[in-house]
Amino acid sequence: MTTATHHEPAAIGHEAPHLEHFEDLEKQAHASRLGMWIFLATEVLLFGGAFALFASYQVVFPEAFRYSIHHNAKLLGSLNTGVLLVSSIFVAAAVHALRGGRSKLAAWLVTATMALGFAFLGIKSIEYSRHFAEGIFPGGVGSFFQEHRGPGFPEFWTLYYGMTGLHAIHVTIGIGVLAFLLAGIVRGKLTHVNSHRLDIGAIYWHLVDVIWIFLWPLFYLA
Amino acid sequence: MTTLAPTVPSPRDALPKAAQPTYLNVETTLRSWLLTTDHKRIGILYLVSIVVFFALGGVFALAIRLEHLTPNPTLMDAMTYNRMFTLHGVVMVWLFLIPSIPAVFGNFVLPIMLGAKDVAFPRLNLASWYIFMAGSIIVLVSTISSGIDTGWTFYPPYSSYSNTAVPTALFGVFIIGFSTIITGVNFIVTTHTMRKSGLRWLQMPLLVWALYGTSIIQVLATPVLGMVLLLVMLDNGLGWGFFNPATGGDPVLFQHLFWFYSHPAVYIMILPSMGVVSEVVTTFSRKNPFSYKAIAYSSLGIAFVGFLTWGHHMFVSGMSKFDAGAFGILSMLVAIFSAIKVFNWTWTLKGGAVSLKTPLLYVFAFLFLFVFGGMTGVAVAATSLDVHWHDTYFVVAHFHFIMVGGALTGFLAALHYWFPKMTGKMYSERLGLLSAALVFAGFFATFFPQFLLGNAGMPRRYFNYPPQFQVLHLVSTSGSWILAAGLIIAAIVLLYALKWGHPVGPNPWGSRSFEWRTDSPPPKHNFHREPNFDVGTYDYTQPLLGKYDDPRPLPPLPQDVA
Amino acid sequence: MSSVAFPRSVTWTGVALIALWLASFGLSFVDLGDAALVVALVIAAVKAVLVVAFFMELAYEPFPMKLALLSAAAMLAILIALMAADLVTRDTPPLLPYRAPAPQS
Amino acid sequence: MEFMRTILALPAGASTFADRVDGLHIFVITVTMIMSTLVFVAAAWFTIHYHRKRDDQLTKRLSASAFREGGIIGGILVLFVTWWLIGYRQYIEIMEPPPDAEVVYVDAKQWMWKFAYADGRSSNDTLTVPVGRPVKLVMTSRDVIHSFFVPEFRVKHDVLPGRYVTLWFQATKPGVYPIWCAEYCGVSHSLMRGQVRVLTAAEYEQWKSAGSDVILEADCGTGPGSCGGADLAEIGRAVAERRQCLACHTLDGQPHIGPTWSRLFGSTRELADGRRVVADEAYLTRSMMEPNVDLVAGYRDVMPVYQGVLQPAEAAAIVELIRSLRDGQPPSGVSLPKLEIEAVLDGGTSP
Repeated sequence: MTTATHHEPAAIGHEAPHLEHFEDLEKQAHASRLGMWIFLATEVLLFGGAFALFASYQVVFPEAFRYSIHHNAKLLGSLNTGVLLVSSIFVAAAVHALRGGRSKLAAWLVTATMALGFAFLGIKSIEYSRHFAEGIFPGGVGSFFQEHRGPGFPEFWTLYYGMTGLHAIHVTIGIGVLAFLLAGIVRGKLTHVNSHRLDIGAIYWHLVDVIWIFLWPLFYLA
Repeated sequence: MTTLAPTVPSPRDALPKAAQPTYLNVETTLRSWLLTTDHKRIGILYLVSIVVFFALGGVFALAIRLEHLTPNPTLMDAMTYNRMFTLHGVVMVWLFLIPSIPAVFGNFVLPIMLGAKDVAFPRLNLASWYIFMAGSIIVLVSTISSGIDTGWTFYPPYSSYSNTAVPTALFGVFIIGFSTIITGVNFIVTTHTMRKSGLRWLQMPLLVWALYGTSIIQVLATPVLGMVLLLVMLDNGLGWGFFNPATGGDPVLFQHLFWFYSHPAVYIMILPSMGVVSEVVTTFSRKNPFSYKAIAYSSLGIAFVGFLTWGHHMFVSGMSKFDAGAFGILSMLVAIFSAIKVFNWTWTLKGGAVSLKTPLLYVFAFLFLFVFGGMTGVAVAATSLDVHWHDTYFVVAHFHFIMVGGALTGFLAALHYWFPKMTGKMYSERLGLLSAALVFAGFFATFFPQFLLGNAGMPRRYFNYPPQFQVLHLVSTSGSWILAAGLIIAAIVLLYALKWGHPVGPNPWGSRSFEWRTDSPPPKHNFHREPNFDVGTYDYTQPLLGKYDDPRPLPPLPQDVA
Repeated sequence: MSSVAFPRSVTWTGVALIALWLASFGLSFVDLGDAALVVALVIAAVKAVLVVAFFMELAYEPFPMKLALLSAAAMLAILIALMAADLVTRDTPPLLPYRAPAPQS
Repeated sequence: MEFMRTILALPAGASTFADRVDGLHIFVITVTMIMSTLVFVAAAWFTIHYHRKRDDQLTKRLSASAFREGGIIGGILVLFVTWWLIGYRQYIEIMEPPPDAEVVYVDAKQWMWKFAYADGRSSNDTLTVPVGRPVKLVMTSRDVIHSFFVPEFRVKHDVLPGRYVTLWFQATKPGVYPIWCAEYCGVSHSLMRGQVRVLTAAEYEQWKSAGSDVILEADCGTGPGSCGGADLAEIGRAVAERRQCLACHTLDGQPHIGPTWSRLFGSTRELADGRRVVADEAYLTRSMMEPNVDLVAGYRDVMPVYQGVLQPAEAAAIVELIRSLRDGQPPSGVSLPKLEIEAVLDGGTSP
């Protein structure tokens, strides 16, 4: 697919080209945002399946779940929530900076977002290694489950590893997407004219944050 | 509507082919096909691949039927049989039925019907085909390695422990899920943003409504399947035990999540067929649909209510009695929407100018089989009857009536209906009618006896069976060969026409639907000039203008004669 | 950064998110019993709505885009509700009064 | 009825449900046949009557009246809801066993059915029941999901591992009927067949006294009195001692760390979370396997989990013991178990 200009003459010189099957750039941006939102709806339901399973086991084993939550690394989990929230603020600011034409600021804000993303993964891995040291492994394997016999404990911790692990994969993908966009900003290919592409990446990053907003109370707080 | 002089030359003075490049001959290298972003070519790529997969699934089906010739081992051992029916299910559901009409005909005609040059995300569209092929190949590789023996439903704990290639096959299906989602996202966005300006929602062809409803289901249901398959993959591959009863896990929860996708998936298969029926019925009866709005909105109704009924697969699975009642009555609601459609299609014929061509014969088969299959579906949702029928051949017959009698017949109707548009050639009408009749008769002979088998209590997925069922199995197996013969004839007729078929004009059926207002086959960007949608898509009260209203075949072109 | 005029909505949403985060963390040390989960989830939902509406700018988008997320949320609610209904009602007392079957000859 | 059954290839009905379920069956299938034929005939009639006369023929616009459309939808809805009402009522009857049914414990595994009776016998693949009396099956699986299906009785229920489900029927005709596994369970799924032997009352008594079937074998444990001779409740008493159940539960109505087993069976229990359940076989077995799930109000969650410890047959024996105590001494609820010193003090203070 080539990015040939359409029947518009080149009068508006700095207007970014749009794909030839769209009528104009605005329609193209609208389409890509709509596509992104529908994709996000699928992400909601992907995690939704796991949330439904979590809710079901929570109904059946409230005691085991409550105990396991108290056992979980609340401080690290809460810290991670803060890290993701701040990163979301940064990337939202980056979008507005780019729209205002401040590419350099936008680049720094995206870099900060990615750094926080790495920080999140680092804290997460500390958390995992602590659980491994306590003898908690997915599938009800480990010394923890010798001390805490009974149904519910393996389910909680297997879901914990499964859901936070899948979330961590999403964080990794998000960092990759941001890195790609950052390269675009730095090389001057992504500017205020086609800033909707950064919108798309930012929206994905926010979704990863929203999912964590729900994972946090379920696995660490209540 | 202003009177317009014909602005295009009559087909009699059609230009030689070379002067009007079509999407088929604009480029002809293999590379141009494999890297195409043209929605029509992607539709063709899908068509070729899923027909191959359908043939493969059909071979499995014939082998299963042959095995049942005798109550004892006939052809294969029990393990081979179990792998065979699992693969038949997996291949037919995910490699054929789910992508069939949306990915082939949706891709081909949806943008044309909207007056667009392409779908909203053409590169993603191509990616979806590659993802689909990658997933399919992974599924088939698992077949070659050690197969899968869990049934296409993958129920744990059996699937958690099965030492066949469960994780590989699940991974393949998981990958295919992405391609389904991409197609769904693409169609929704295309319908929203790519319509020719001035084309309002209630002026769109009914197929677009059906595909829109289908896409909603694809987008909202598939991720849940993805998640649940991922969990079973972890269960089987790494022993995580999300559904492991030994640690307190509940396998019934898998069934909830699985059917939350797999029941709406039935509507992914049947809704596009319903869209095809709407198009074919109006075209061949030359009449407006009896109620456009009822058919259009019921597509959305099915898409929504389809999500509320998954529990009727679980009446005897240990689900609570309360839930059984709730799912029972919710299931009745879906049937209402289907009934609205059937009534409207039938009454569309009234007062029309009906011409019984091959696609319409397929649609008649669809009507009979779908009503029968659908009503037995309602019967199965009447909870106490399901207790007897659950997991017997009755259920097998019921869903084959829907998926083969409904979805496959719709696919064949679509294939014959749009064949002239896709290729610019016409097939032999007489042989087309013969194959359609054979498919109908063969299908009925194959699956009607299975209702009786189910009544008698024959459970599904049985390798051996008690000898009293042999007569009915014999009828069923014979029917499967008639069905196969019908399909083979249809394939030969179409392949012959591909090469030697008579060239056709833009609108051989005299349809008012928008895709017939461009050349057959269409040019690369669908229209040579701005399409004229002044006459409504179901307006048969006035003639179309120019060559688009001329159903007569084109005279042979000079180079064809030579 | 001060020279850049970010929309107020972004600034205030950021402040509100941090405040809610601290509130939720603080409340987790208070023994609320069974209400703890509900309270935590309500706070989470408020935070999610803030992010979605102002950071992801869904508040300014046309209705079809809102519909995409709303229908996903609705389907998820249906899934969880009907799945949980099964588990909650699995062992309910008999739904119909017992009637002895007709005696056999 | 018999004529329609022959046409529909339905096996003869041999339970109290069969006739009514088949009545609905015939109603539903007849309407289905008529409707699909009507649609086909209407389509064919329109095709012939409105055949296209000219190639360029045009047609008039015809549209549905909202009234007719609504009428048809309403009519079909009423029909469907009627089916559901009848069907769901029958379903509840099939799924809710009567309180006075005889109990047989079913233990499914790849690829056989094991049955354990209240009197301590057990058998593989052959279930023996009396005619004309309700029989309740308490079923569990040892490996994967199976499904207990007797076509002649029109009953079926999945048999799940890690859970106990119940199913009941009352046979109306003596005879031998096949049991099939209806849920795919592995390579020999189609060979997982059994039979129900329905005996007349006299034959059944004779069978009971003859003791010809296999007695509960190895998996009932090796403790004293666990295998042979004794009835299942007696076995249950031995198992309960061996497994330390009686350290917390009493058999005579005295309250203790756990609820007494006397008069427990069949009573309605109020749980800690406010739900109310009936203490039936499924509830009791679940309470052994996962005691913290349905905690009874007023008791602490101290009981160890017996999942994976108790064999299914042992659990069945304990449940049978609790059943045998259904008419035992009433739980007093007032007096706590008294230490000797307290008794002396009591005696000292009272006149």
